[in-house]
Amino acid sequence: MWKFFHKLASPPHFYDLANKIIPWFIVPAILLITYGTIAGLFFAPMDYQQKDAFRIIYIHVPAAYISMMAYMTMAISAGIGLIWRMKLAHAVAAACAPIGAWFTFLALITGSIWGRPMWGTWWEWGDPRLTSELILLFLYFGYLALRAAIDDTSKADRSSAVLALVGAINIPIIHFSVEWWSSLHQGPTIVREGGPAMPMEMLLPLLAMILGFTFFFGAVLLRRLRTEVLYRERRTGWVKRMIQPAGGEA
Amino acid sequence: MPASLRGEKLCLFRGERCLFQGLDFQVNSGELLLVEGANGSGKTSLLRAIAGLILFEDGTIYWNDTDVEKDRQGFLRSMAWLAHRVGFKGDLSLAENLRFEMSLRSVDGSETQKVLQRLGIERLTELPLRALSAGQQRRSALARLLLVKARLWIMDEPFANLDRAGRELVLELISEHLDEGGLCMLAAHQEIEMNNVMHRLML
Amino acid sequence: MPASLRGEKLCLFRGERCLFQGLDFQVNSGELLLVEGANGSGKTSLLRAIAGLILFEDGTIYWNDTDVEKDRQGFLRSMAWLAHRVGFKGDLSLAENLRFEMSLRSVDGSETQKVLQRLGIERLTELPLRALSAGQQRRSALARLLLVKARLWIMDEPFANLDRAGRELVLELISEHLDEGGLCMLAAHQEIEMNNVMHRLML
Amino acid sequence: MPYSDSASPSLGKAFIALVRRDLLLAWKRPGDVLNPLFFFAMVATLFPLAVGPSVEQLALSGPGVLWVAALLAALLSLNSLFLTDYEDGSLDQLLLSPQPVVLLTLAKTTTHWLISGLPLVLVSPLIAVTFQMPGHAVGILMITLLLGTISLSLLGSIGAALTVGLNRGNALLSLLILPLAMPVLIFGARTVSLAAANDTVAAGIYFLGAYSAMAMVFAPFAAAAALKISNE
Amino acid sequence: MPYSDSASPSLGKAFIALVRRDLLLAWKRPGDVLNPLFFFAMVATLFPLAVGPSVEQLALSGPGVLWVAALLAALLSLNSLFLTDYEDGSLDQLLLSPQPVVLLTLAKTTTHWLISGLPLVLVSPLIAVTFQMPGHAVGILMITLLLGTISLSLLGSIGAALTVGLNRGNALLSLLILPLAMPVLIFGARTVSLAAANDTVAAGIYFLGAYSAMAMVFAPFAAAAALKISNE
Amino acid sequence: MLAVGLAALGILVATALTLSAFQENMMFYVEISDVKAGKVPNNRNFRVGGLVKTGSVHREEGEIELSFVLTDTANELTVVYDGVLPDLFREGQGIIAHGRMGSDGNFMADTVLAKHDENYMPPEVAGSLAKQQAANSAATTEETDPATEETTE
Ligand code: HEM
Ligand SMILES: Nc1ncnc2c1ncn2[C@@H]1O[C@H](COP(=O)(O)OP(=O)(O)OP(=O)(O)O)[C@@H](O)[C@H]1O
Ligand SMILES: Nc1ncnc2c1ncn2[C@@H]1O[C@H](COP(=O)(O)OP(=O)(O)OP(=O)(O)O)[C@@H](O)[C@H]1O
Ligand SMILES: [Mg+2]
Ligand SMILES: [Mg+2]
Repeated sequence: MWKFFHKLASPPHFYDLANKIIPWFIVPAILLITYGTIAGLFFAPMDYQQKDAFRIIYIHVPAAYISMMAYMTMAISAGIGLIWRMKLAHAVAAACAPIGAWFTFLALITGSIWGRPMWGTWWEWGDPRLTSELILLFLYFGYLALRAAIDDTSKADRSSAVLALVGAINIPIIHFSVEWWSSLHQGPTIVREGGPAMPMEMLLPLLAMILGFTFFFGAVLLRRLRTEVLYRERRTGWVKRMIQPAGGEA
Repeated sequence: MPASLRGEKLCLFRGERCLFQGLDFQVNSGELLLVEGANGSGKTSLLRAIAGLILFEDGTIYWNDTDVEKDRQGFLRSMAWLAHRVGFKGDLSLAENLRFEMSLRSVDGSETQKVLQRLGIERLTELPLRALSAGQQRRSALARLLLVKARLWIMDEPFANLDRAGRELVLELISEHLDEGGLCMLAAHQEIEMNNVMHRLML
Repeated sequence: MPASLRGEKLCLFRGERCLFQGLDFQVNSGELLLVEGANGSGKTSLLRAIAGLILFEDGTIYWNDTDVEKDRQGFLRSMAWLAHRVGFKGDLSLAENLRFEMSLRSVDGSETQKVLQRLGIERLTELPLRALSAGQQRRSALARLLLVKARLWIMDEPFANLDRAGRELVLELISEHLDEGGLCMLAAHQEIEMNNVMHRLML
Repeated sequence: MPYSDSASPSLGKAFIALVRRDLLLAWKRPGDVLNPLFFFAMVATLFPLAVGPSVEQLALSGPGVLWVAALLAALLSLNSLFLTDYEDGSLDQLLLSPQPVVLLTLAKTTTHWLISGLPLVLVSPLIAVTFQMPGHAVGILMITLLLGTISLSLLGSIGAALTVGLNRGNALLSLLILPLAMPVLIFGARTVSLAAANDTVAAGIYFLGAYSAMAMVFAPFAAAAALKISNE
Repeated sequence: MPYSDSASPSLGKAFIALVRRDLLLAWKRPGDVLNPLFFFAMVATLFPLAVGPSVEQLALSGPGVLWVAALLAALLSLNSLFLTDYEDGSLDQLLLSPQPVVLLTLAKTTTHWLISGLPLVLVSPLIAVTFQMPGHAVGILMITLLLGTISLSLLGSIGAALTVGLNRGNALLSLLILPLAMPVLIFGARTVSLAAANDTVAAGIYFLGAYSAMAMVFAPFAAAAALKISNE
Repeated sequence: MLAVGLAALGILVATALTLSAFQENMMFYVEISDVKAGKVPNNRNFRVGGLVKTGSVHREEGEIELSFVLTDTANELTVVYDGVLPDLFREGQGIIAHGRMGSDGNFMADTVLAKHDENYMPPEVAGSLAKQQAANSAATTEETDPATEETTE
């Protein structure tokens, strides 16, 4: 078991492995997202109140969910990297941040676009869900800025790991804020006591989109990770050998 | 009770460059290890890594045959550090700086006066440290080294900025420290002449 | 055209203390003035005051027999300064730092490569300066001194942190500079042996 | 040969020594204490100037403005928390002293609060008056600032430890800390507004208390870890 | 013996060299450019958070808040104007170069504005939108910020020169600069408010223009004098 | 050991304080029952939330000002508003209103935001459900959750 992890964490091995598994993420992602989009946009019935405006749910909810999952992935791998000094884990954390930031941005934008017709406002300063999601975006920014500010990769890894862990406290707050404080943003629809408050024709495409986004996230993460690993190992033998064609040494 | 500092299979990177690999060394009570090497060979980096301020890529440091990672606190209790930068607050006087160092380490300061006299800075205790000249500041750093009463001295270029009398004084102090069973690890560009056991580590 | 630097009736205070009073000195083309003195005797202060970074309490500095206060710009054009701190940006590479210095002074950089090779730092031009070791940084400072092509060199402890080869190189460079009619004012704790004319100023 | 390694150094003594040293330093440079105060006062006067002199609006936005000013003043003074120690090499010496690093960060944070947070709390009533804040709200303002500045100093110590040696001034530090400081700001300002409107304030104060208790537990450790990394 | 003292060094070349070097430094540390921007954005979000969620109130205080945020962002980035040069000894070298010191301060101020002022101007429309500022007022906001940040950089250079080496972080610097910066703030914010209310704005813009012209004439000299004294 | 103890104590205090915070009234958000009981901030804006009572929306001829009754099923509050309503504003719908108490005991709103609950369903289902609900509203006072009922069908 331990040996397996050790091998997994060895950069050249991981680099190859990632290449092999990426298709296993891309294909389901494409399938699920295609199904989710078509079924969500055309076949799901419209909502009794919101009419067709509700269909933005098929982007908003998956994006919001990934924005949080990406942060958790980042914080957990940062923690692993810090404690067990595992470079690959740090690379994972580093690769997560920009993706997470983009999904957070997407969740904020779609939520805001949705809020205009629904609530009657783009943005509500007093709402804890909205505010804590905005804080999430700022946490990503802080993480990225800190990394950019430190030249030495190993130092950047460990410093930013501390920050990622500290910021993790925000995640449960985002999730539970709607239950703790009654405010504008709605409560949970999918995972709630008494089952999802949504008929199957609406729910299935949504679940497909969530899963599809997750696979998509995995694929992008692996891609970024490959570049990240390559960059970090740029001075090592295996990368040089790989970049130079065999016997190409002058 | 004799003590020893040993490094095994040390490997250190700075940036992309490997400074050394598979480096071994050992110092015992009463011995001096002189770290030598041209500019940029990695002396400062080695000393900082031994003290734990930067991380070795690989290898282990043993203090009295225990891995220092296991008991860093204990190792730090036995170590005193003298580096390029003096590490005193420029706004405080020498007396205030030393008083702080001693309470930080729970060392009693009964010998302060004697030590300062020996170093020739007993008249400067009330000036803010920032006002002291380069050499006077290095002498102040030596005062801390003496007062802390650690068994292991790690010194990076202790002779820099000192006048001739100062350099001789440092040699004398090291020699006395070794005679009492202390250990010393020293990086310098000067030639050193002493009657104690001296090993050389060429980087 | 021979040049000269002369100080007359110099008096300098630091804090409350008078470092020296009624001090006179003179250096001419081809001569070295070695400023000596124990730690804290005022060498650094003297050099900074001559360069104009701090003010003399009294006295006048003449460059080619004109009071430097009258034409500081002209004096600065003829002077190069090397001090404890390197004065380069740690984030920029050596090459970038030197390029800046040369355009600041409108000096052409055709000799850069030669100078860097002589100083043994030609391979470090692309690293950020912060990553260089203490000795490598001092060599970089020497590179500026050489490239600026000033007639008067003011150097505060140029040997500090340099290895043996580095120290000898500095002596060689100074000697060549003097042979070409340059002037040098140098504060150091080392003994210096050179074939050129050397005066001593004991503080 | 009485080497000091036999004696186990006292934690309390070391803590007090560090607090004393930093207070002494502050005493020698009274600017460190006075500047945040002046800054606080200035920001609090800038707003009325920039927003315009309507009394009603002043009273309405007073708590928010005061709190933002306090937050900024606290942030501004954070930059130098570990910076001077880093630059003059005394951070090396502190990290190499036989004391747990978390003790050192805690001591430095305590001093920071004593020097910058506490005076802010004490001077806030004076500034509140210029915003026409009612008397009992001023009391609440002080309580919230007391709890809030504790959190801010603690959170700030993490940011300061992360950015020491990066030479970025305050901007990066603020960027890292503001997201975490936002809840403090929101609850602080809201609570004071509520108090000004004779409303219940207990929830806000409990929350601020909880936040600073949490920060007290975790921040020194995070700051210690960050400090060791940054000093490399 | 081609000593360089025979050739008279070119002023323009030196100016450009210094600007280029500082831009290069900023390029190597993009944070120096980005951080004030983020800070600007953050302060602009803090106010709505702290003051409360009323839309009307936001629109009213928008210009003022934006201007205060811009002022603070500009102030924060000022601290490092001469500080890094002072600390690594390159200020000694600059002062000892055969160039008039005022040329150097002017070059450094120019770079400071290019790095911190200009991006602020360019990004301000984005933030204005969150405050629901009408379109034509956004244009005026940009013009006033353009003129205002020039004054702020110039005034700030004096403060930065005076405080370099005092190790006080930003607090003292802000304290010195704020009184001089207040007119800029007041006129800037008022002009934008007037624009938002469809009122005439010419007077404010003339004033800001005059102020920056004045600053351009005097500030570099004052900064140069201050710099020489601070570096002693 | 000491450190662990102190940390545990800190966490305990934090938890206790958080719990107490949740016992207290939500900030800036006032229950209708509290409004009725007179526990409202007198000269400050605050928010109330509730359902728009069916049949209560009322607009005078030729005026933009309208009024409606906000209910939490037990208490009621009259809200007066003269701004733009969100698309989703309709009777039976949850809303949040910003504003302050008027001297006449009515709530003078300056913003009305629609609050959507967590239920999503097709219009047909909602229609039939509404009919069904109207039919047995006399029998049961408890609100049925239309969505769960729909999915269990
Ligand atoms: C800028 C505005 C908005 C932001 C920042 C935002 C943010 C979020 C976040 C972070 C989540 C994930 C929560 C979790 O997984 O624990 C979420 C979920 C959700 N949001 Fe939004 N949201 C916004 C606007 C809206 C609007 C206008 C609606 C429509 C009424 C909406 C409907 C939903 C739904 C249905 C979910 C899924 C709830 C579930 O977990 O079942 N959001 N939102
Ligand atoms: N600001 C000041 N206030 C008071 N005294 C000062 C100040 N600056 C320097 N001094 C004193 O002036 C004296 C000369 O200092 P200086 O740095 O010139 O000595 P130095 O000859 O260069 O010594 P070293 O060989 O150690 O470098 C010292 O004794 C120092 O204590
Ligand atoms: N952060 C870094 N990135 C890249 N290279 C570095 C870094 N830090 C140090 N180095 C390199 O590591 C080498 C060793 O530096 P170190 O300071 O240990 O040398 P040293 O032996 O103490 O030299 P000196 O005698 O000049 O003090 C140098 O060549 C330096 O360029
Ligand atoms: Mg070294
Ligand atoms: Mg000196």
